[in-house]
Amino acid sequence: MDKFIIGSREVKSRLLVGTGKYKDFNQTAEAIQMSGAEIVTVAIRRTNIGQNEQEPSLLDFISPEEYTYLPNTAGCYSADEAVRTLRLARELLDGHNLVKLEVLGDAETLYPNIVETIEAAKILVKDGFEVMVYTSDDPIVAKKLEDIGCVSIMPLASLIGSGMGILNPWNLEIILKNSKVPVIVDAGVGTASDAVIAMELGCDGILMNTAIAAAKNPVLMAAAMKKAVESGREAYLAGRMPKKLYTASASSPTTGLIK
Amino acid sequence: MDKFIIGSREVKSRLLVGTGKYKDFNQTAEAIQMSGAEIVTVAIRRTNIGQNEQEPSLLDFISPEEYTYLPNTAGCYSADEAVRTLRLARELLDGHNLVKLEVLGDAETLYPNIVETIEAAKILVKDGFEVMVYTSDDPIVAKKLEDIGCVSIMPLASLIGSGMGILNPWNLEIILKNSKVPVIVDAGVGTASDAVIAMELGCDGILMNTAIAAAKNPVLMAAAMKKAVESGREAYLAGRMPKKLYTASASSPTTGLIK
Amino acid sequence: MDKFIIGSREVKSRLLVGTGKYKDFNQTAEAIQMSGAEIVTVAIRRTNIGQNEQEPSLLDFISPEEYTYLPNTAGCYSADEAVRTLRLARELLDGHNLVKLEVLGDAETLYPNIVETIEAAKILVKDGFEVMVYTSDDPIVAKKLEDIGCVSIMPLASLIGSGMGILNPWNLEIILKNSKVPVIVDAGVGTASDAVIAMELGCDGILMNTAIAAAKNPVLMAAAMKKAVESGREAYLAGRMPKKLYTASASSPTTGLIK
Amino acid sequence: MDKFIIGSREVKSRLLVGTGKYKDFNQTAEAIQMSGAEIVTVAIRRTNIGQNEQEPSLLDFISPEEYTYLPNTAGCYSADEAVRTLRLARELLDGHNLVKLEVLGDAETLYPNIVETIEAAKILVKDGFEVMVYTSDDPIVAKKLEDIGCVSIMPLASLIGSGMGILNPWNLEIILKNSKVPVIVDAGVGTASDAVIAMELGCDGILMNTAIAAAKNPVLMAAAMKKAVESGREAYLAGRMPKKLYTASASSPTTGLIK
Amino acid sequence: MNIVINGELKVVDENKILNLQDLVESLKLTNKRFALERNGEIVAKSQLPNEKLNEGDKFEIVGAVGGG
Amino acid sequence: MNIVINGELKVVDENKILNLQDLVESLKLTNKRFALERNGEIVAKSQLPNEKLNEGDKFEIVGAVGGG
Amino acid sequence: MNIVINGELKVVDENKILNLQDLVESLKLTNKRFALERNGEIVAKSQLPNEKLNEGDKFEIVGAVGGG
Amino acid sequence: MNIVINGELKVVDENKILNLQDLVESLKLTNKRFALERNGEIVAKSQLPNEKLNEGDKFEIVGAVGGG
Repeated sequence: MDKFIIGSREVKSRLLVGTGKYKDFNQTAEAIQMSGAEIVTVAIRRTNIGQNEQEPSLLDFISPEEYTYLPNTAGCYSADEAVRTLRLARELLDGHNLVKLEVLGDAETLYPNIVETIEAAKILVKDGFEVMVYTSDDPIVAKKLEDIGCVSIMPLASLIGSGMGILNPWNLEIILKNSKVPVIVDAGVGTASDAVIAMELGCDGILMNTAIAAAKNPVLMAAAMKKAVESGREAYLAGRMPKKLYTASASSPTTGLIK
Repeated sequence: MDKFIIGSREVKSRLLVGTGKYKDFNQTAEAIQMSGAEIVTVAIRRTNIGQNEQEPSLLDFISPEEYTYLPNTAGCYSADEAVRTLRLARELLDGHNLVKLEVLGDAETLYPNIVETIEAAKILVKDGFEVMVYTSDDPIVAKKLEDIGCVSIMPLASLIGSGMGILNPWNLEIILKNSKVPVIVDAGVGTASDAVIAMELGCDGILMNTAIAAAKNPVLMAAAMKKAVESGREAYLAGRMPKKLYTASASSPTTGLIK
Repeated sequence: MDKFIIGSREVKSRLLVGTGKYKDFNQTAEAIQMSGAEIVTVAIRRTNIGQNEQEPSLLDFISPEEYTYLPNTAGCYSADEAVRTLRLARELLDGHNLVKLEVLGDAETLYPNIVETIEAAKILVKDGFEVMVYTSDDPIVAKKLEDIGCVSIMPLASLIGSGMGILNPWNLEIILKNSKVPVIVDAGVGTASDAVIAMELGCDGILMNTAIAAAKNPVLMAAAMKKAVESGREAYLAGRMPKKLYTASASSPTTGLIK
Repeated sequence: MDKFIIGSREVKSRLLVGTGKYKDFNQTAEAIQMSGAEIVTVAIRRTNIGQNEQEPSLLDFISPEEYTYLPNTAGCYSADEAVRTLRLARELLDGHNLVKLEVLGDAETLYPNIVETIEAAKILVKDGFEVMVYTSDDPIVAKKLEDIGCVSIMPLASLIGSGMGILNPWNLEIILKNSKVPVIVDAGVGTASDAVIAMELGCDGILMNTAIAAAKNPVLMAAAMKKAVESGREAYLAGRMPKKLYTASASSPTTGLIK
Repeated sequence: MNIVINGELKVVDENKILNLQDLVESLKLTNKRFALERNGEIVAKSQLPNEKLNEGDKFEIVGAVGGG
Repeated sequence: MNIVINGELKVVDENKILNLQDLVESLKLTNKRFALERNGEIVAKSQLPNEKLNEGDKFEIVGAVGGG
Repeated sequence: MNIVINGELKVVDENKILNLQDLVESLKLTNKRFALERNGEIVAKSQLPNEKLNEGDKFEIVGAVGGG
Repeated sequence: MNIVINGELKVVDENKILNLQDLVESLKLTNKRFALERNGEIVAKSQLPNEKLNEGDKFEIVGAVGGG
């Protein structure tokens, strides 16, 4: 059996999805259901004090009982902010300790700040969190984060929200070769083929948000992504045919031709 | 509804598969069933005269009632051979007139011979065949084959049996833009992501053989390919997010951060 | 010595250039001189009857004594037009028989029409021309054109005027492997690196026009292209280091380090 | 004029070369002279105590008066080792303070260890060195190293000694956009076109060793690389033509054709 | 009494709002998922009734929202 | 009588094998899917009994096999 | 006399322009590089004086221009 | 006297080799480019005559070699 275990949890779907950027909560719920994801990321933000008590919230549409919430630290630019945010998230989610750490380098690229990320990871792991960590495709940093005790390494494929796909599959391959914890591509997937390529490389899963939410038809794209991740995983397990550069090989018999 | 019509037939599956190169007929049958394909290509070869009457044949495993047989002209290097082969195929299959024409240029590359292909297509169309035609990615030739009356244009992605994927998506795009008949990528797909990429470009379907038969686990790869073709089609219909080169875009709100 | 022979001529520069699209004849002359090219293509067009007799012409700036004029058939869409155009060119250039044949497929892509090109090549070779022939990257067609007697095969890298570079190096490699006459990439080069890549593949030369004429600074780009073609040729002859996928190799000694 | 200034030095050649991996010192000298480089890297290693006093050394072939020696820290895996090595180098080279810092992450990939690199850079800059720093293509780290005071940022194109070329030009572009000090690609160039591509992106220079030393003919490859770097720079300054995806553009007039 | 909630100054009646539980109720958060930090330190929900409100307290009160 | 089937010379007894239907039966192809070309011309299965066998006839008899 | 040059109708004086050399001179092409096709057939420059002009002749007269 | 040079134990005659300049001369490095570190601290070449040799000193003596 093809088990997928993150920290202390076993998960069925290798597709993890974000909950941002949708038109409305109905679309969020429909797309996420279609995606088959079990783990959904959420951001932690100041409550809108004084708002209408009846105003719907994400939790009414994506039940925390049905889905595993994965609070992230999107928007944090220092280890300190990230740690505080995730401690609040743990309180908010009744002690839930599986979190996604990301510490960003600048607002223009949202590229991770590796030095701060390493700092935050050390603190959070000591503090009992199961840390899934967004990082660059630097294989030395990925190994260090694993050594610190992160339960999943989440390298970017390309910039958050860029949809550029996997820009450097070679670095990903080095990370995959060296990693004993799940490697989940986080950020940069733009369409279904990007997801398949990542899974064919041997990635354990994929986290995406914009690729679904910013498609013209997000619900149909969610369906495509579910199949893409499964297809890529199966192709990886099935073992692809070798590439042959210049010698074609006939699929039909080369004898018994009529003359 | 997303209809797929080839000549006078409506087909559900956009994945067409070959029946060559499998370990045995059981594996052929199992992989093809798993692929969900309805149209399967067969080669026409001299009957092995004097063979054991009881020896199993492809038709015992892949029922011509259940599947649509698509006889091909693999191995033919001239218009004349190809035309004779398909006339025999029509007789063999009780008047069945949907055929795949391929006329090869040389045995080393199996690249199509375009001049002979055009000749054969003219004769076959006049003779009442519904011709699906294997061709290069030359958009002028593709248009000419369509004008002659072929019911489907089948450009290569890369050399037959090479598994190199889509080497020139730009030519494919020109062919797709100009074509009114289905464009089905034939040859060169090596793994699931290749299939998804072809479908995302807007191809109407994919014909493959080696990618499934030469995988380490052909049956699992057949499952992957079924999902790949569906995923790619859905992603095409869903409309992917735009690519953004250097400006990342946050999936989480950029306001409401703790201070 | 690294000789470059086209038909009956020995040429020093492996860069051939077009004379179209420049701001004025002065720029044409300056850029072409900077490029170091010896062979320059010209188009054959109706003389502007009744024009000012003193109006300058290309020939006043690019001397037919200093440069080898290569008349082309740009704009021809049939074998017949192309043959008539080149016969006029031969008359125009006092019996000069080295010509560039191109027969186009449509005005939107300027992709070659292979069937008409083959027809024209047969006629022109019989008629005593030394035919350099613009063609697609179809290796079967390239071989046929060589067999007909063309003195140089000129496959496109990508569409004329597109600047997209070499879209399918694999087809080029097949053509190079099979060819005994010079293979000159014609069309699609957009910048210096495109030219280097083509030469590194083993191409014998490059013909370009837009990449120089449509650069912001055509004269400086001409200088860049001269070096690019030479650099690519030298790198091809020098024999590049092997690529190593994942094992780095230190350039400095791995012993003798301080402790 | 197109000036190239590194720290307090103005340099003419944008090609910097290593001195390792050659067959012998004669080949080293010949190749380096052919390359036109002014700055050559050297490694610092334990003197072979007790060796023949007359044994030739690198300095006899590459004169420190003629070339600018750039001592590197190849082989160092910690900030401490790197700092000690460069202090020794400064003493060795009579106070010369222009150095190349590299701190490696592991011996298999030679990928930089960014955390240690940052530490070492801080110490060295404070200590009065002009630090050229080998780093990953992480744009946040590149900016931090510049902010620390490094005089040149030297991101890898791909792994040291791999010859894989520029794997992620997009990250390089972000680094280039943000940098005010020269960006010099260091590591990964495999052949002339890789060098041209890097320069066309806007890199200020290239440092290479294996691409020349491990070519079949290093001296000829050195000549190719000299032209490649110049060609790429000129093409960058000349401003390439725009790429056009699917609409070809004729280089010859579209009117005046014969009828 | 002056306090700061999510970056905004609030004046609260110290006679009505004695502890953090009172504060949370006054903000109508009782039935919502939230987490609360006072002066940089998290206060567990179980401890809200035991924590008195002090002049100048700075609160961050957060919830989960859509994000990727 | 000498004929050629699929490139191989065969000697058949012209007393037993009068027409193409007889030939096909002698080759035990009756229950199989096949198609037959004589001297470059296809003979429809329905016409096999009506077509006499001639000295020197060249036959191609084909079936469908696995192919891509 | 009516002729067509490069797609345009021209009326020429058949008393002055007797042969193709006269025509070319009248067009001031003498010192220019050109080639001439009459009714689809090339006329060599050396033959221009020997070729008479006929009613309805269609000429293509071309030169070399910048092109790629 | 026992010292370590570049990781190797050396026994030197403390009557002959009084200072680091003597050491360097004994190693025939005088005319070569080198740099010297004792116990982790660089000793400038100008200071070599002023620095005495001590039992157990650890030296790194380096030169420039080909590298990339």
